[in-house]
Amino acid sequence: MEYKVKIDSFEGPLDLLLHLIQQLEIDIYDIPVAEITNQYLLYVNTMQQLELDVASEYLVMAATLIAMKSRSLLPDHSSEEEEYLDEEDPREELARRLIEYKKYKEAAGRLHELEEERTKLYSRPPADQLFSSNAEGPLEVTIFDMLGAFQKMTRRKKLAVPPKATVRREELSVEKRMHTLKEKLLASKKPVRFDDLFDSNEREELVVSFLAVLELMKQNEIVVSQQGNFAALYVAAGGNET
Amino acid sequence: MKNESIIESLLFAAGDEGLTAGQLSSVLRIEIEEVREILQSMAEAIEQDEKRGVMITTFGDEYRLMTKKENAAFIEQLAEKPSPKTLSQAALETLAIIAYNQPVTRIEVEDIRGVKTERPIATLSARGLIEEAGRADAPGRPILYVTTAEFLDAFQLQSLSDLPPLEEGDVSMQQEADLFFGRFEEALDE
Amino acid sequence: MKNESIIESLLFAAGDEGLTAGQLSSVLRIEIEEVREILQSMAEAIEQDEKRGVMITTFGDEYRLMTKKENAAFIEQLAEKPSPKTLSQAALETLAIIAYNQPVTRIEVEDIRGVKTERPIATLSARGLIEEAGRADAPGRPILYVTTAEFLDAFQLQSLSDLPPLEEGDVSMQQEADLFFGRFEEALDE
Repeated sequence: MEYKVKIDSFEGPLDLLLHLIQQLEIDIYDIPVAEITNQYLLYVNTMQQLELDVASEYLVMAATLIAMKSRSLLPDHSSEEEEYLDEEDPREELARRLIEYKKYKEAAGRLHELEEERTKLYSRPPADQLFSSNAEGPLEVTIFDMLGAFQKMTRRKKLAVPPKATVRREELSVEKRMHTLKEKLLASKKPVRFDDLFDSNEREELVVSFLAVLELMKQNEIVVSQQGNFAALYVAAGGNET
Repeated sequence: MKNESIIESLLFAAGDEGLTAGQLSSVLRIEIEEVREILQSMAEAIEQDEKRGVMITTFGDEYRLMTKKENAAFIEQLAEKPSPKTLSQAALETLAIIAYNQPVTRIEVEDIRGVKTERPIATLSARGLIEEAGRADAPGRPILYVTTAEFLDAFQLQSLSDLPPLEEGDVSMQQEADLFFGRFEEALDE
Repeated sequence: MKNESIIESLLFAAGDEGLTAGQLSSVLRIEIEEVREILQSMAEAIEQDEKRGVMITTFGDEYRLMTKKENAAFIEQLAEKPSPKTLSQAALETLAIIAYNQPVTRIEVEDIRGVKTERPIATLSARGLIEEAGRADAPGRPILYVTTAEFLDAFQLQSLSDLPPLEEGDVSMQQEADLFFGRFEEALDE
């Protein structure tokens, strides 16, 4: 049973024939039918001895080869029977199929090289912020789009995430930030855009600033206003003026 | 020279999660102090180069590439552009993960994608392609998502069993689990 | 200057979704031709700068930032999962026949290969590399297959016209023969 995968080195009868032709150093346009047939049958017999399922295509080709071989063994009477002249030599038909197949077999090899090279290029996932949220109207997507996207994702490398930080230095205190925010707001006299309070986009900074704003709101030290849903938030000093 | 190029490659591929100087040092096989110096000088050079659109940020010991703040408005604009007829790569990925693994939580989707997935999930919900289906029996009782009848309709499937089988090597969670156990066993063998 | 910075930001944010020149042009509000020129000169400058670890690639109509090939081994060291499996010989042959003859039916593919090709076609569909494109005007109305945009991406092609030319075997015959004979003998030995 184990053989099955491994002996399956040939992609079919044409592939096997190409192999034999190369191995025997035969001219593809002048195939010695008897010899190639014997070799071919030897291989097919070996597969059968190994109790492999020999695909029906191999057997069909075997039958074709045997027919060609027996015909080639018939006495040569072509000089008398002119009508055979127009008929194609079955070897030509076979050679044509082999050459056609060989073209794509080689193209497959070049594609494989491109594929391998491509695996050396890495990208990153699209940023969540880029994702359009205003989507309406009829969809024109196919299952192939989805599979393609999925495939793209599988090619992306996920790099090992560093172990999450253990102890972090207490450099930023909410209290200190509350103090600076209040000063900033008092100094500006008019309301400040919420976003402008955050002058760093580092996560730790943002968290501390945000907590400071919440704490100031809770203590009524500042007032936050918004004109409408999704409009910008404005923050002003004040609230408990007392 | 070479090290700077490798560091940029690594930070880029690491995405939003970033890498520590320690990780970079182990890959580059140079001292961690040297890594920090290189990162420092790279960060300065990139910051000053007005042709560059990214910058290196530090959060704790994690280094990350991010887009420069002054270009934020352009990124927003791009996000605003309506593309009503198709779904973005992010949405399609998310949808595929949900379709093949449902019911599934957002965290599980994010584990597979490697990025936050709130927005794609919101849009897929708004589009009626996915819906909530109860909560997982896990800490925090996270919401479970499944695909809808509209999903089948949009992709012209009669039922979920019509989804084309995924190839091996594709990321379904089962396969990832198998992979994990495979590696685990390998490790034990050594 | 400014445009280059914005373009880098946008490409960075888009990640492997990539952006078309058209998308960039509408955000930057400059002509698409100008966008292409800027991209071209950026790509060249980045390619040549050995401090840089990324490059601008074009597959299909999408511009994308990707890590430079020569740094692949370093990224591999930190990668959590192994590279996805590459395609089998059967799938590659099938794909080649479809790529060079599209649109094409399964029977036509089988005629060239000389074997049944259902499974490779299913694999290629599952990978999103080929898709159905209507039916042939022939008895039984067989399905026609074409390659997808994902195919271009997976094989680093800008368009189908970039497919390597089909040619009749100038590959070293002896080498090939040895390879196959080796494979055959190995198989017999086991």
